[in-house]
Amino acid sequence: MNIGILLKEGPYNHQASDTAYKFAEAAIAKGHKVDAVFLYNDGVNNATRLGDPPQDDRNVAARWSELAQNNGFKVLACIAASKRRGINDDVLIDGGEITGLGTLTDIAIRNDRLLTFGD
Amino acid sequence: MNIGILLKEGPYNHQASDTAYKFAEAAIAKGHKVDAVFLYNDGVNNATRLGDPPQDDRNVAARWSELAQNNGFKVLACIAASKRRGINDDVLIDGGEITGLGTLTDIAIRNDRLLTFGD
Amino acid sequence: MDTDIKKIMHVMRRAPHGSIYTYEGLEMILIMAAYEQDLSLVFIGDGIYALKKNQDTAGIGIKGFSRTFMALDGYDVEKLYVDRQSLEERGLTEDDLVVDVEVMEASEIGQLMTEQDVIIHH
Amino acid sequence: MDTDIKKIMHVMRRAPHGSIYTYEGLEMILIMAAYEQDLSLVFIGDGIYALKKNQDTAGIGIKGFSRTFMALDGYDVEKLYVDRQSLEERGLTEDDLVVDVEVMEASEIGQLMTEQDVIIHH
Amino acid sequence: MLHTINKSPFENSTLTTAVRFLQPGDPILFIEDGVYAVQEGNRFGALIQSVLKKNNPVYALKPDLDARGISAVAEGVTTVDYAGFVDLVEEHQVNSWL
Amino acid sequence: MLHTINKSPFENSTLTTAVRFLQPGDPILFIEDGVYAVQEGNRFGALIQSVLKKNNPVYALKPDLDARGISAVAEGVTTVDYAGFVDLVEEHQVNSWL
Repeated sequence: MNIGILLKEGPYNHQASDTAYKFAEAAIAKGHKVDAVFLYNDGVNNATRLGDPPQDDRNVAARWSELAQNNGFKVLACIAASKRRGINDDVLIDGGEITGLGTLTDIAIRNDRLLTFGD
Repeated sequence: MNIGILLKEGPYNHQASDTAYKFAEAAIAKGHKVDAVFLYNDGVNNATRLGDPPQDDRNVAARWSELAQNNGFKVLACIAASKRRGINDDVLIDGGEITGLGTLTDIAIRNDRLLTFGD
Repeated sequence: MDTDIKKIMHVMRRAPHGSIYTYEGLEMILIMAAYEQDLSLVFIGDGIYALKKNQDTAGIGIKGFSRTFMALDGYDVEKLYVDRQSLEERGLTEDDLVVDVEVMEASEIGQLMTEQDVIIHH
Repeated sequence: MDTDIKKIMHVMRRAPHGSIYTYEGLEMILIMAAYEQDLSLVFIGDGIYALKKNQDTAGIGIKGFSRTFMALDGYDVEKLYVDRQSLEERGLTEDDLVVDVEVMEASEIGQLMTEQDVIIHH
Repeated sequence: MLHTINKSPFENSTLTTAVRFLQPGDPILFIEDGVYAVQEGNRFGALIQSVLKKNNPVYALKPDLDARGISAVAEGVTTVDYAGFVDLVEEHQVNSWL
Repeated sequence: MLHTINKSPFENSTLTTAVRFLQPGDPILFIEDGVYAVQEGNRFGALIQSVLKKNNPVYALKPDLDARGISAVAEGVTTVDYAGFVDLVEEHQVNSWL
């Protein structure tokens, strides 16, 4: 099964990013393909590599970066939502990319599922 | 009257920052002193100068920066909340400063009012 | 090929201005409209307020967008459904809304939901 | 001087883990506790869930913090008030909570609120 | 003590919770999505009237009402602009229900 | 159609709204703060039973239950882990009520 993920909240403040990550991990473990994670609304804040959480906490952005690169998908941040919130190419995680909502439409069209996580 | 403001949500996604700004403007216009704006939770995202909203929209961070500098107060971002979310000195607006929760405590103690805006 | 056309439903659930979800949702819908999929918009709960007439956002300093819903017709987005109970609970009628909508029962909207390939809540 | 001591009330209103408000609220309280002000914590609505016993967050990958409430006593933060109706509506009793609290009526808590210099909702 | 409420009562419990804690004379100010509570003719009219009857003044922020297209508010509700919000804060300590 | 619900029913209208749109056979999965709906003995028990009676299976995400200290769930509710969440998504299109 091919899965797209739409993530609408930033890291830490809401559980959405954690749930999406755990779901993606489990789907990959069961042999499914995560096609892309698309970040929208405050979700674009998952794409900054400037986050520096306490050592004993998870690093949400780094975790997404690693999962994406290990499994051949991109973490895509909507350009309009990113510009509003100060996410740009200079701060982007590895495996991240800034793109348009047309890409989300393609993701919605070409996958078996599009799952939304948010607040 | 001396007023402290605690702002708990980031720009654009919630109205909190807009309401806090309009309130601060009105308080200043009536001769009150805004002592500080303290950013907490996702509120720290108000302190990045990387935001680049559409030309026909307000620039929330730039507006706070200007109001603070014109009226002798600081926009203070909690260091722990900022580190989690990737706000650091390199991206900070003019008039912004990263500080600890002790500063918020001082603000709560020394002002006539502490107003909270959030979600 | 018909099988390439996906049914995509956008569910508007939030009041305007207090949060950005409806506004950024509308931006998403306008882009998706160019892809010639089978789009529909459903307004449930406070989402209905996005369609309220006479919104004037000058005082809060936020750009208004209720009129953008009137432009959807030009993008061939014509399926706008409103949940009857949500409308009535808010003391509103179709006359209070900026665009023509189809007022439907929850059971009918629920049936439409089961026919979708993708549902996105805003 | 007594007049330099401010009454500061923290109102916990959110369930833990779904959002960070209660956790970051607790971080704020721990810092404020060092300033020898008159602090109180009130748990209303879903805020009560933060005190629920036997929380195990290993499965969601988020650090738990319910035990941190047990440390407040060591910081001389001893005023922990719980709204009776919120507790009962959730089918919980004091025995379900990780710390000793004072269960109060909303009218009593409302009276305390009027005596505060600062109230912060988390 | 001024209580501000910024959530729609149709989707969120904040208003019904907050009123349980109101003390006689405490004013309420509705802001942001909270202002939907005072739209004339909606199902929160009875709650608003009961609050008013207990001598709790009820205010709503006019710029937020205007932004949401609400021209008629429930009887007894006073509208204020941001300057009026500041006036209320001058008179009262503030309890912002988020 | 799998309906996921992530909000506490005590504070938010999402659950009571979503059930109005359920079609016969549609499963519900409670995640995040949504899982408070299925804690045994709370006031949403009757609503959960009425959903089950209409042949709508009810699931709750166990890691979210554990995180919140909920050990006993309402009768008829099935707990699943993230792999079980994936299984449900294999079987159904998804409607995530936010």
